[in-house]
Amino acid sequence: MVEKSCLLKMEGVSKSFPGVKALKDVTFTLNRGEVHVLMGENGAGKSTLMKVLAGLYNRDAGRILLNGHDVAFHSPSEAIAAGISMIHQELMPIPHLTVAENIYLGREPVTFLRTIDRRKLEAMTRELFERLHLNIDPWSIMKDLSVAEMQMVEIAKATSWNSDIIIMDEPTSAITDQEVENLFRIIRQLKNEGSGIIYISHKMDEIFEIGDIITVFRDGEYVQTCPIKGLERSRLISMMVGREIQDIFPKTECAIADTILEVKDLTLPGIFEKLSFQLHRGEILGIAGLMGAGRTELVETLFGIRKKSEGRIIKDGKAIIITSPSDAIANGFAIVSEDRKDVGLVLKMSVGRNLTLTTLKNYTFWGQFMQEKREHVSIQDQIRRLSIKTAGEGQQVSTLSGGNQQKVVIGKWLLSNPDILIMDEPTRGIDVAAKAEIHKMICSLACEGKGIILISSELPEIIGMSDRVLVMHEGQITGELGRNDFTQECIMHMATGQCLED
Amino acid sequence: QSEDATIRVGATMQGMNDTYIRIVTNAMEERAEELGVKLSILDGEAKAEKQVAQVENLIAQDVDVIIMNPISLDGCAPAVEKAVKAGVPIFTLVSVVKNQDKCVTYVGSDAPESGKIQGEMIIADNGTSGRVALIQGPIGHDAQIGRKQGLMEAFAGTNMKIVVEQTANWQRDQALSLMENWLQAGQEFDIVVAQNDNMAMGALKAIESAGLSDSIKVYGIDATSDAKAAIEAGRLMGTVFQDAAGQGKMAIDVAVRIANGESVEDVVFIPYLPVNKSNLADF
Amino acid sequence: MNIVRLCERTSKFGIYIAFILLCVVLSILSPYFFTVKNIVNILNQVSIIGIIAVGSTIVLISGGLDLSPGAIVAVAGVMAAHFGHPGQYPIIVPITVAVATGLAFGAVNGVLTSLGKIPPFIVTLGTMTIGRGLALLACDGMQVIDLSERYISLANSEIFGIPILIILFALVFAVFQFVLTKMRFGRHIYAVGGNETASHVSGLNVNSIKIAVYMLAGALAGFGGLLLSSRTVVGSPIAGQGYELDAIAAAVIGGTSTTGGVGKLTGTIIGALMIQVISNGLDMINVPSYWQQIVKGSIIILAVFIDMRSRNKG
Amino acid sequence: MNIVRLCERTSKFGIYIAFILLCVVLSILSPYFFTVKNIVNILNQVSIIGIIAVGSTIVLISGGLDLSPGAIVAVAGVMAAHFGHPGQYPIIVPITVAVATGLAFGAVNGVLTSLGKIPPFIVTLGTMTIGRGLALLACDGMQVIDLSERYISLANSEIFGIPILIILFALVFAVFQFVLTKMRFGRHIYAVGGNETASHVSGLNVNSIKIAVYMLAGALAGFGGLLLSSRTVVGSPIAGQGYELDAIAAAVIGGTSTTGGVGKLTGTIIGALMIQVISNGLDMINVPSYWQQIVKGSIIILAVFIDMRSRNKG
Ligand SMILES: Nc1ncnc2c1ncn2[C@@H]1O[C@H](COP(=O)(O)OP(=O)(O)OP(=O)(O)O)[C@@H](O)[C@H]1O
Ligand SMILES: Nc1ncnc2c1ncn2[C@@H]1O[C@H](COP(=O)(O)OP(=O)(O)OP(=O)(O)O)[C@@H](O)[C@H]1O
Ligand SMILES: [Mg+2]
Ligand SMILES: [Mg+2]
Repeated sequence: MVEKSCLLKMEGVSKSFPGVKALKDVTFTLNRGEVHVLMGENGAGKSTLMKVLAGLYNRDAGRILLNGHDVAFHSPSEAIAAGISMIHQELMPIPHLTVAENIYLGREPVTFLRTIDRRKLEAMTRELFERLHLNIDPWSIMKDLSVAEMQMVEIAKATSWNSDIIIMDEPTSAITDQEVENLFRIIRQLKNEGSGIIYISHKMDEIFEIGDIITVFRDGEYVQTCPIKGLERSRLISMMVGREIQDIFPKTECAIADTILEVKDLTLPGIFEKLSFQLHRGEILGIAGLMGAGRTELVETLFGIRKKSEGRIIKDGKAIIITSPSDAIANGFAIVSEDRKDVGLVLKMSVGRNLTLTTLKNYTFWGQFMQEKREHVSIQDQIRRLSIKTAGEGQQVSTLSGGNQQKVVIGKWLLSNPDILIMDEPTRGIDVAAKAEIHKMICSLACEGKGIILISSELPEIIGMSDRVLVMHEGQITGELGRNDFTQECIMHMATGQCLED
Repeated sequence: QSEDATIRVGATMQGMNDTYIRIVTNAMEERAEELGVKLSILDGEAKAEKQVAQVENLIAQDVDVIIMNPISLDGCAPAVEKAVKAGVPIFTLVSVVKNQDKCVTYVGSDAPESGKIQGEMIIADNGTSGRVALIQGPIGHDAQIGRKQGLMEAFAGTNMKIVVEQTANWQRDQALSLMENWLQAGQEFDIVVAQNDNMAMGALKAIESAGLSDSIKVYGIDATSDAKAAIEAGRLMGTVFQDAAGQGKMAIDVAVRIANGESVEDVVFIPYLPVNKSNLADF
Repeated sequence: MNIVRLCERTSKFGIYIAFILLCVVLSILSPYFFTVKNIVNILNQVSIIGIIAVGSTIVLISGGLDLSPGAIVAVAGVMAAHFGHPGQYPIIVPITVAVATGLAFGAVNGVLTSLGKIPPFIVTLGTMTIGRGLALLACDGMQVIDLSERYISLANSEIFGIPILIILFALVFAVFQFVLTKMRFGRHIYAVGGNETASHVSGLNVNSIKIAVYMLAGALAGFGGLLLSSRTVVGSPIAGQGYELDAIAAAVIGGTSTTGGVGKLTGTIIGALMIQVISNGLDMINVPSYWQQIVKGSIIILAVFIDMRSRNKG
Repeated sequence: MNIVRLCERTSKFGIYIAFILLCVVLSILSPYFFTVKNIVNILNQVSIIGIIAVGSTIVLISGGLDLSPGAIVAVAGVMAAHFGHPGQYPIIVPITVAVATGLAFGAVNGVLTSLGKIPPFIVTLGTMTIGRGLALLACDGMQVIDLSERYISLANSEIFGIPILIILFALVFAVFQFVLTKMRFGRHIYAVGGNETASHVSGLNVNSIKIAVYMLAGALAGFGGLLLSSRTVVGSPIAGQGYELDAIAAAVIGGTSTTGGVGKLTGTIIGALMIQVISNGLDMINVPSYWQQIVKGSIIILAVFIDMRSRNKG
């Protein structure tokens, strides 16, 4: 183990945006060979501080000392040159370039002719992927990857710089336990090589597993720094939110009634074939699986986003036809999609406009003329209910923190008061307290007799919340488990396709 | 008091990126300077509605006389109405408007006349029968319509036949490509009539490159300097001279007479003249 | 520069500041510029392109692009003029013809871009080219003249001393401003332009919204063509040349994004006025025509620069 | 339609198929179309606009837009012609002048869009307007004639029986194809156009890349202006009108996206050839000029439609 010398010191850093003071005089220190966890509620200013460090934002005040020297980065390239690399909370793919080109952008190996050395580039990428146990073709086009794969590529990219400081801003929000394990292996390796890692996550288990020391922010202010060893979960939570939270998965049992939805022989060519399952009123149906299992495709097909080639959908005993999302919505479906940036939100619009987009008709007379007062009341309600941290309903949604953006997606679909609520990774990037709130809401919706489909890569969430779990593997449903049967091991087993043989 | 003594003349020209118009306005500016007239020349950018707007602007500025070089016979007519209504004398230059009777006068030549002179020159050179390729200005423009009309008038009753026609939008490169394509397609003709010299020079180049300069004769209109040089060299057969500088100078003289309350004849005619090798020295 | 500094402070209103500055400068340079007569003049002159720019703005907000309005102006003007000879048809006929022509073009634009999935640049470049051909065909290359008094009065009369064009422009602006800000359809236009996928998933019928937007823009261009033919008292196949670029420029100067989802009609009005004021003002202060183009280009860039600076700081 | 069906099957090559179809139809309609002489003719005619379109393509790929090349063609042509009179300067002088003019315009475009953060539509519309004014100013509205033999031969000679324009075009294409596909700089152009933020975050100097791209496009347009003035034997201030739209159209027909990140030079070549072949072919079969526009617009839309269909299926 390398000795713990001080790598980075940030003192009195402040940063404001129009209407918000995102950082107020915060302090942060990072030592070599240490994983320093940064925690805080959504909108606490974690990403902002990291962007200041990585040269994306200019700070308003404060000092940054890198290896004892005062630095100020005006662009990411300066930060990179100084040995700082970052995995951003929002994925940043360059869609039409290949995976290898994405990773080595700006430092492609060249031949003596100054052309890109494709062979070397491929070799470098393969070697990198091997370290991460990643199975992605270096020459596949970035846009064809799933969100999870893209996130893995970003992780690979950040580790490929051999930087002294690696910032990981929610690196595991879209990936499953298997990939997380790989990531942790790499992190330990980097630690041993003397790098310092700043790790941001809302997943408690991860923090306790990988973290050495933790700093907590609240409302843009520094709260406390302490070692992780010996820290109690409940104390950590109260440090973050200023109060105790009793139950992280507040599952309330409610009566499971008749079938609300029956899916028969649903087929999406090339991805999955003849999938059938049922959903009951009052039930939370979890769908588990590894990255690329086809869960997202399944629900997207159900919702009419993708064109099924075959299959029947029966709701309340009646066959319904869904060829587009508007059909699905008309039939009482709602979907909190996995990809909030591209599918969930209109980033250029305000928080308010996004919240009411699907339900706009409810705030009109004669179906067209807006009743803005009523709309305003609804929006304010929703902002309060989900405690969305915003400078006002007019704030552009792209300037919200990641977790708050996710809350807007959830809020938007909750407003539509659906019968069947599909949630694909609904709590991605949401802090512990808000997560508990949302879980409570899901439960109470179920108890009102709605049907809920919950996809999550966080097994504790699936286990904690579901009444029944379907496990998918490579486009097939490989198992179904009742609430009393599922354990982490069993689900993982089925997810890797092994239960089939058993 | 001295402000009042100065005559203020406003002019709207159909398009200042045209070489011909440029010569007219140069002459106008020169003459205005000589006579101490305060002249503002506006660019109509080949848009009738723009010229109407400019006349409105000139009226708003209380100029003494408005000179209009209209892009469109009909489209610019409302401008005249407006000037008349506001009591500002207006007259046309180089081209005319439909309600010409409401203008004080017209300085220039008769548009179809140039086409007619071109046609007559061709008949004089080649006799009364021949196959003609016609390269026109932008279809729908007054000059295109007028020049074609004059040409057809001259050709009436002869065996001159237009075998192929197309527009090259006054542009040299377009005429060049067009002629290349025609020759490539085996179009047969003896005479090329271009509605301006710019296009004639483009067509001529294609013909020369194809080695057909002996069998095809090219005619243009405007008498630009490179066209005259080409006539000198025996490459271009003829063009039509319009006294651009004379028109510009005359326009200012007429404007001054109007401003001083003198009477002016209805038309101040500056004739077109055919130009070929024989009389080239006069131009 | 001190002026730039001043503007930076007055955030969000950059383009208004730039516009006011421009007017102040022109007023100083020409005593005729800031007179009631000239202001009415400018408003009258900006009306037709302004009406068309309203259409271009909603197309841009919806994430599209429309290069066809100039050609629609020509076709609609010629078609309407055919029905506008004295003593032939009631005035409603040419009006209907013009608007219907515009609607038809818009429908083609909308269907080909949305259902046909052809890039709007190609579709509207195509319909622009086709439209120019059709305009010539519809009148055999000759201008359509001999229009009825009633037809001519469409763009040339006054109501309570205010030129009718200004009133029509104000009406069009008011209606579309209402649609964009107060109606569900308007909200949908922003959503579709901001993120098509998200709008689709949110249950919007993206294709019909796009088609409707192109049709509205077409109708406005057709109406503009009618007015232009009335104003110039001729149905001309070469009318409206370059209007598409002017209309887009007005929108973009006014802050509308070329990538969709962002834009305001008030901005477009300022943008259109800016363009008109520049050309009116430069004519007034007698800038030589070559210099006019140079000055015009520079002012537009400078105005948007001031606007951008003020927004980034704001 | 059966033709469309056929094309659908041949995925990814839609635009090539459309192009070949067009050629087949024209060959049937005119016996002169598919001859070596005419093919050379077409290639010769397409060369200048093709060279300019290469520039427009890289600008589009980088996420920009360039409306100024037409004006650059005019300014560069006039400027170069001033130095191209017989017995005055060595030929390298006008060449340098033309390219430098283009570079200067490109630098202004690049700096204002990247550092100034002004939308490219506004910047290049502005420089287009300024450029047109400068071109007129540079020659006082008169064409620059009397060019040296050497100057004229720049675009009019042949090498091994092949017109020099074709060779120059091939060279430009080859160089830029190499840059785009094989060199780091080329890949960075795609990256910046595909996702500017991501490129910035990855440490690319987005601004310099954009400036370089605009400068290259400007240089190509300037070079094109030189060649056009040589081909037409005159430096004309009104040359190159509408070239900007043709160049963008060539790129977009060839599959380049107007929103950046996507595009291929081979596509642009096909796009430019398509436009040229249409007008050559229509001239050959002597389609009346009104109909030419209608047919031209329709073919372009149809070709891209076929292309899109085949890609979506593929
Ligand atoms: N570009 C911006 N413009 C305006 N406000 C911004 C901008 N970026 C961030 N903010 C605001 O700054 C605050 C801090 O945001 P930040 O993204 O740092 O939160 P975070 O701690 O990373 O939260 P999360 O856990 O949700 O990712 C938020 O209130 C956010 O709305
Ligand atoms: N646009 C696309 N084009 C081609 N293949 C795709 C595309 N999107 C997804 N896939 C493939 O479909 C499969 C399922 O992908 P996806 O990751 O969405 O499934 P998932 O079970 O929802 O996993 P995750 O946990 O990552 O959400 C993967 O093999 C993926 O590579
Ligand atoms: Mg964050
Ligand atoms: Mg998924």
